[in-house]
Amino acid sequence: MKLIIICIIQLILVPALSPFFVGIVRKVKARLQNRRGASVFQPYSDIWKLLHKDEVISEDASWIFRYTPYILFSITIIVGASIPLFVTTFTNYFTSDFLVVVYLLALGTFFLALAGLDVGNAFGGFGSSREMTVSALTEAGLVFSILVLALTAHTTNLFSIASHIESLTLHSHAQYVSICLAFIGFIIALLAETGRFPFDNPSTHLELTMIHEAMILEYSGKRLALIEWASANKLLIFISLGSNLFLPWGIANSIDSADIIFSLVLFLLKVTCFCVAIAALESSIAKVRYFRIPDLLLTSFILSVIAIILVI
Amino acid sequence: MIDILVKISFFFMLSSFIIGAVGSLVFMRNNWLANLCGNLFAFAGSAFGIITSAVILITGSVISCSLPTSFTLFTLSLHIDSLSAFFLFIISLISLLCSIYGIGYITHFFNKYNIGTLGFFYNIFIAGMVLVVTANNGLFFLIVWEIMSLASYFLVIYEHKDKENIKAGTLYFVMTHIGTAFIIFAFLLLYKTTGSFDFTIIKDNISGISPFMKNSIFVLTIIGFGTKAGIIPLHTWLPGAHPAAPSHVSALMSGVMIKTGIYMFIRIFLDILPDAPLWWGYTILIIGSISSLLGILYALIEHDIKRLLAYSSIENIGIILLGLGSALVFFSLNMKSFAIMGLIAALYHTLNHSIFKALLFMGAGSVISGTHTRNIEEYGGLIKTMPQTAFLFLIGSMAVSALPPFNGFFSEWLTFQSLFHGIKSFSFFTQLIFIIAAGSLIFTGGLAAACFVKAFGITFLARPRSEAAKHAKESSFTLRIGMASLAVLTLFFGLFAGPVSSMLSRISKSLCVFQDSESAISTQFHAVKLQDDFAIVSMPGILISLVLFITGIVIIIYLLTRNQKIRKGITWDCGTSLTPRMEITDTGFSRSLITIFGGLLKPSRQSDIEYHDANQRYFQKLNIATLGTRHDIYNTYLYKPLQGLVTIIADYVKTIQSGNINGYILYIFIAMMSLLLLFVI
Amino acid sequence: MFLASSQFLYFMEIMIFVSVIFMHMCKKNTSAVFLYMFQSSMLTLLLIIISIKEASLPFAMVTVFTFIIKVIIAPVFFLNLVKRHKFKFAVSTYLNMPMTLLTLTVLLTITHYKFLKPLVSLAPSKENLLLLSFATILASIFLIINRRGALSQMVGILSLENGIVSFASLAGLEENPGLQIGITFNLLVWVIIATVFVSMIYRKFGTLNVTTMKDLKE
Amino acid sequence: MVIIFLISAPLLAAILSLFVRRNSLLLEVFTITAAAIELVTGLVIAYSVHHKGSYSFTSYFSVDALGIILVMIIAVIGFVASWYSISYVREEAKEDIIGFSRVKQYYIFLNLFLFAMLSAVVTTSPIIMWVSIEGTTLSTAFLVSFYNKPEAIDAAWKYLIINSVGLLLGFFGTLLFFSPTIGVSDHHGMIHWQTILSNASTFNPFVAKTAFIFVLIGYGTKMGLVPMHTWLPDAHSNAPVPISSLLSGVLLSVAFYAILHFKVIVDSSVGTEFSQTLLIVFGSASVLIASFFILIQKDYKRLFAYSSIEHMGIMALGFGFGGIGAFAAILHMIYHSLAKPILFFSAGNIFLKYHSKEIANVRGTLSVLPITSITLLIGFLTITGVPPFGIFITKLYLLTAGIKEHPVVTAIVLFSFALVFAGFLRHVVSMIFGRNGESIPKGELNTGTILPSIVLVSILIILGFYLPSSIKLLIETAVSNY
Repeated sequence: MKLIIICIIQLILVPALSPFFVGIVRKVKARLQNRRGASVFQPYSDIWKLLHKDEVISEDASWIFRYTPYILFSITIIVGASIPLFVTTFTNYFTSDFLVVVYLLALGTFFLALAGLDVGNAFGGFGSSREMTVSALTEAGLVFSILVLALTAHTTNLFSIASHIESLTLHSHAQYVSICLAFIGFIIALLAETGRFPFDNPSTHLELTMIHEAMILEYSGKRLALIEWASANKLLIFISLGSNLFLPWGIANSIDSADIIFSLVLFLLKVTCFCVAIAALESSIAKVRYFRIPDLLLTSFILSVIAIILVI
Repeated sequence: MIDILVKISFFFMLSSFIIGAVGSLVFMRNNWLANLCGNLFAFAGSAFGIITSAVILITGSVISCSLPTSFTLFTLSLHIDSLSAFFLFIISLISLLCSIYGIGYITHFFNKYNIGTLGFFYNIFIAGMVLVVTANNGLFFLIVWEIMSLASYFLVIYEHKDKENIKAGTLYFVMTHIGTAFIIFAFLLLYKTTGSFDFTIIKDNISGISPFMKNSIFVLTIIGFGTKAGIIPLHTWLPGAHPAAPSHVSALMSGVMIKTGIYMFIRIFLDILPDAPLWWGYTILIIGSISSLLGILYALIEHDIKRLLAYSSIENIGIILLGLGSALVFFSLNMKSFAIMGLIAALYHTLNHSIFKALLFMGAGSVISGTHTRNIEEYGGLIKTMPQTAFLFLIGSMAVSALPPFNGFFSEWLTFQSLFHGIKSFSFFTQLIFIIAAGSLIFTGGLAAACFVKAFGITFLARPRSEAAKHAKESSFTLRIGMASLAVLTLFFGLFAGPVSSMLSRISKSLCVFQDSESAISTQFHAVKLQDDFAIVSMPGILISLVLFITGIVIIIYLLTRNQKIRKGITWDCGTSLTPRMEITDTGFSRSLITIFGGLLKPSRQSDIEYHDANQRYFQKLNIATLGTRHDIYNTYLYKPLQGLVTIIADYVKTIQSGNINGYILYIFIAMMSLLLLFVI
Repeated sequence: MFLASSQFLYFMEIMIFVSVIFMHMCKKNTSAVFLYMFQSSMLTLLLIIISIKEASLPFAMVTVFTFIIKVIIAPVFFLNLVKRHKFKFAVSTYLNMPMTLLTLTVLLTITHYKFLKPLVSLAPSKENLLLLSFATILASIFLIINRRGALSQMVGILSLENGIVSFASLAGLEENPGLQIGITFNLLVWVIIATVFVSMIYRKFGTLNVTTMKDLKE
Repeated sequence: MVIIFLISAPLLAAILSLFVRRNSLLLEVFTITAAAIELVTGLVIAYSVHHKGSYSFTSYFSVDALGIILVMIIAVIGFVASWYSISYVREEAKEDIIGFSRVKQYYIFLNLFLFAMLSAVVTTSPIIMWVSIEGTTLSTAFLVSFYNKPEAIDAAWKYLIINSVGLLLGFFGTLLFFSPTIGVSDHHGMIHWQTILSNASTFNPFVAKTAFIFVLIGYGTKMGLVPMHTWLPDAHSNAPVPISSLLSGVLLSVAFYAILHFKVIVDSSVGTEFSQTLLIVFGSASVLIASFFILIQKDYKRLFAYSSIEHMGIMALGFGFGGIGAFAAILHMIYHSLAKPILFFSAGNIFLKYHSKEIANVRGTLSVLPITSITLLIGFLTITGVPPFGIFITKLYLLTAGIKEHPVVTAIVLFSFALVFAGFLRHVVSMIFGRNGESIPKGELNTGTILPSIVLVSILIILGFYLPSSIKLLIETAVSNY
């Protein structure tokens, strides 16, 4: 019984909470810009509103355009359920290998980019091009930064990594340093993957700067809602990965109720902190030029490589 | 009992190919008869091939037979062990489906080219490949190897009215011949060491081989078979030759023929030569990294859909070599269980690549037969006119981009895992090599996705960019049958990763060197698990969750919003009228990646572009534009200098024939005098 | 028996060699032909002496046959050729006179150098003779190399043949007389064909200088 | 007895042709009949050689295993070349390139040429062999200059002079080989190969070596070994096509046969190493140098001529390496003799259509001459050693024989093979494919110009897959003899 409840929590935690954390980021950013900002629950209302609106679909759109939102959203739910959120004993053997997670997310990106191309407007195309460019370069940093942990923990299963890292007493300074380096690499990859500053501006509609928004320009109604929701999910997935893999302390190692509740609370706290940090980061740095992006992403990759060399 | 059955089936296979070959020549005058004869017998032969290989794979038996010929040292000896049977299986499987596809595809050559010769060379080509992977005698091997090359050469130049094809064919034939020269030399060195061309005898007598000899054979083999496999920088023939052939043959060449090189790599490095030194593995890993990364980058640049696929083959050969290289390194370090894992990764990717690359080439063939062009820039919107081709091509694209739940993902995952083990375990230098390999594999994966988004998106999505694309029709039934079967296979081999891996593990263990060692991966039906719980993946799990969640979400959303109206509108056009010219082009799509990797790709630059509407522009002239279509650094830095050297020598040699008779007699005089001085003392 | 003495043979051989030297130096085609005639007659003398020594009739017949072909028919052919086409002057040599002579000296030295000595084991008593006729062979080849005129080259080949025959006769490497007559007959056919070619060359190219024929090269 | 028919047939045909007036059909009948008689008698002799090991008739004629192989080569290629000659010469006569007197001249010399080659092979006397080989030069000199163009005369002159110099050196060498017989046999009797061989032990090693060098240089000139090959491309490219095919395919092998005879003697005197080293030196030089020439060739008949040099080099190398190499060399000789005429016949057909020997002027033969193009392609594949044609396996044997003792030479030769292939492919492809600029009437000239090639192609394919045991036995006997 308890297990089933935990399962369900694990399954719906990400989609349920993700709009909230997007709201937090927006709120903090508004505050930092001396605005009052909308309520932190505003994203829920947005999704609800969009879900009930009528839709316009381009006559050029094919089934790819129609089904991409569903695929994207489903993938974020699957991935959300396959990563450690608040408990590590949850041994999801099916999809919780970190390469599976990375490639499942890539599957979403793949379809999103195709959807951007599908309707044949000028924006969608370059949006897809940029998205694929960035994601092709990001993957390396992402995989290698997690690989540092995987090699430390001798497993590539995300749950096992979390529990290992949590129970790990670090022996050498090299390991500290390497995990720190990997963390920096991961943060860079996170910002790139979730379309944040300095890579992308999630609230722009200016063709010079937009990547993600350009691809979904043609969407409206329920499909737009799903895509927005999916990208919120993605943000939460990455934040949870960051907080539970690199800073897993406090995550529940058993299905003891008290542990789990404590862990859940701690998880919310960690994620909130993360969101605040991201908002702060976004407010304090400028978006880089598109052709500067590779430098940054390569930095993330190199940092992880150094970390790997240190960790062995 | 089984022995005899297998032999009979093998014999039937060969005779089907021969009947097919001869038959299509006989029926040369009648297009349909020649077509049916060529393809149906190829189909039958392939079916027998599948039966043969399946029986051997399942029973694990080893079949060998030998017929003496009228030539000494040269026996028609065949030896089919599990490894051969595996490659035989791949060849038969792909050629089976290619033959189905061919029946429909060939119709558009009717009355333009001779169908009979196509059928002839097609059958000979398949028979050649089949014999290459089963031959057990060096001379026999070389003969069938050359027959395979010869047949494929004629298939490459089949559309001989196109000058480019002839050029590509010539380059291919010359390269493959030079490659064969290296192979011959390697075999000669083996002969020198053991006194035989028979692989079995060589294997038995090779233990005393000197390291110098062993390393020489390694280098020669890498160059010789690497030319066929298309490793960079020996790949230059590949992007020209594969596209030039008819599409179902391209599918065979890219999907299967280049794998014969891989087969011989495995055969020689892990089976015939004993005790591979560490640097062999390093070399292969480095070659694999370079080939995979550069291969996919070149693919990104291409506008020609079949050339793009050909470059992607180079990339995939690179990935296979990463698996094989790690296997060799582990083998040298005596970590045999991991070596088996690497080998499984390589074999699995070999199988997978054959399937999805054949699928993609067939898809490309359908598109080409619909639009009569290979230029991606002239496609667009084909998903509406050719929906089924589009769907099948999409599956292929996803598989080649290693996206779950298709088969490409699993083999790439396994390759990653063996590379991770390499990073985990050894000395600094080994670790560094493995990091390079893993890094290049990751970049390759991302770039492959970008490349195939481009290939699929520009081809099938948006609005048609040309008249031809607008009026394209869905390809005929047999074409779709061929593709659909392959698409099902991509999913099948993705889904049943567990059983297939255990089969591959058995194949690997059938090699002498791995006979008494355990594989590092354990398989169940639903999951593949690595030693020490390092990693677990369940391909059925991924598929089921994807299917469940997607259908679930679709249903839920449908239930929630069934009352809503969906209005069709035109794409947002910013107030102007949107034309296909405004869509992103193929060049535009990959432009940013090309710019980023400009240092590696060395794209050509064009200066002083003048626009036809210059007076309306703010910048009336653009000084430098990156075209990114040419990347002949291999020509410039490797082949041209070599060719130049030969030409210079030839020019010197030419002066011998000066036309002066006095000089000629002087040669005789000098030759005579120097011989007298040198030899008679 | 002065005639049969080896001194006399040596004298003949020297004459044969000297005629080759003069062939190198001569300026006129006719003189080359006369030199060949002279050389052939010296060779015939040599053969006569040997046949007397051997006292064999068939051999004498061979000698007669040789005399007819080499001293009479071939020169007559050549002289007719020269007269018909009026190419009186021979085409010059590649090397100038001193260099030619120097090379000939070198060749002569080489033949007398130690390493060829074992060759005379064929007939140890005639060491100098053999070496000298070997030198004749080399000098004749050098003649073909050195001269640009088609006719001179022909003469060179014939002189080479004379050198070989003299060597063989001196060394006793003789064959069936019938065969020898055949060989000589062969030579006659050769001379006929070659003269036809020489006149063809003269008609097509307007000169006997073979260096003008340079179209056949790579 | 039958051997008399063999060698008198061509001689008789030549003599009869002398008296023919204005009836070219009669000339053709004489020639083809003589060729047929040669073929039949050759087969009869082959049968007896196969059964008895050798065939001899009086003390003047003797045919051993290698001899009968050469006789058959001469007979088969002679027959096919005569056959091809008929249609080729007819075509040329039709176009008024040649008149009747030339046609007559052609057939007379063709038959004399065959006669000379046959007698060189069947004789027991080294001197008769020498005279016959000199006879081949004399009989073909006018065939080389057949078209009376300046370059043809140039070529014929070079052919005559260089070969004469070479053969005279060979003659000198031959005479030196008689030295062991001094005082042994009857001084004025005819000296046979057997006489010399049985006395080889008394051969002064120094003289033996010198003699062999002269023989090798001499007959090597005729055989076309580098650097004595210089006349060969000129002569072979200027002669009429059937003659070129005989020169390239047969005559060179006959010259090699002569060298082999001497090789046996010198080997039994000073050991095999000496002659093998020489053959390796000349063989590898021929293969290497010819490969460069093939690469940059502009004239297709010269291309085939250089290819002959390469193949002569291969045969020399085969005997140089010894062992299986010798087997390969003889087998190679057969294959080469069969393949080279295919190339020359195709070249002839192309020449009749395009009237140019320049590769650059020949384009798109596949549409103009479809069957000739296919035979050309097959000929090319055969001659460059692409399976399933036999030369591939003989080349491999050669390399196999070489790898143990001479790995460097083997590597060089292997490299040259690749070079030859690349060069050949480039030229042949540019001739066969592409578009011909000017309008050249399509279609083959007549069946007589393609049937001979097709016959040869079929023989080659059969021999490539299946080597009859009788031929194999003959080759093995020959190997053990030489």
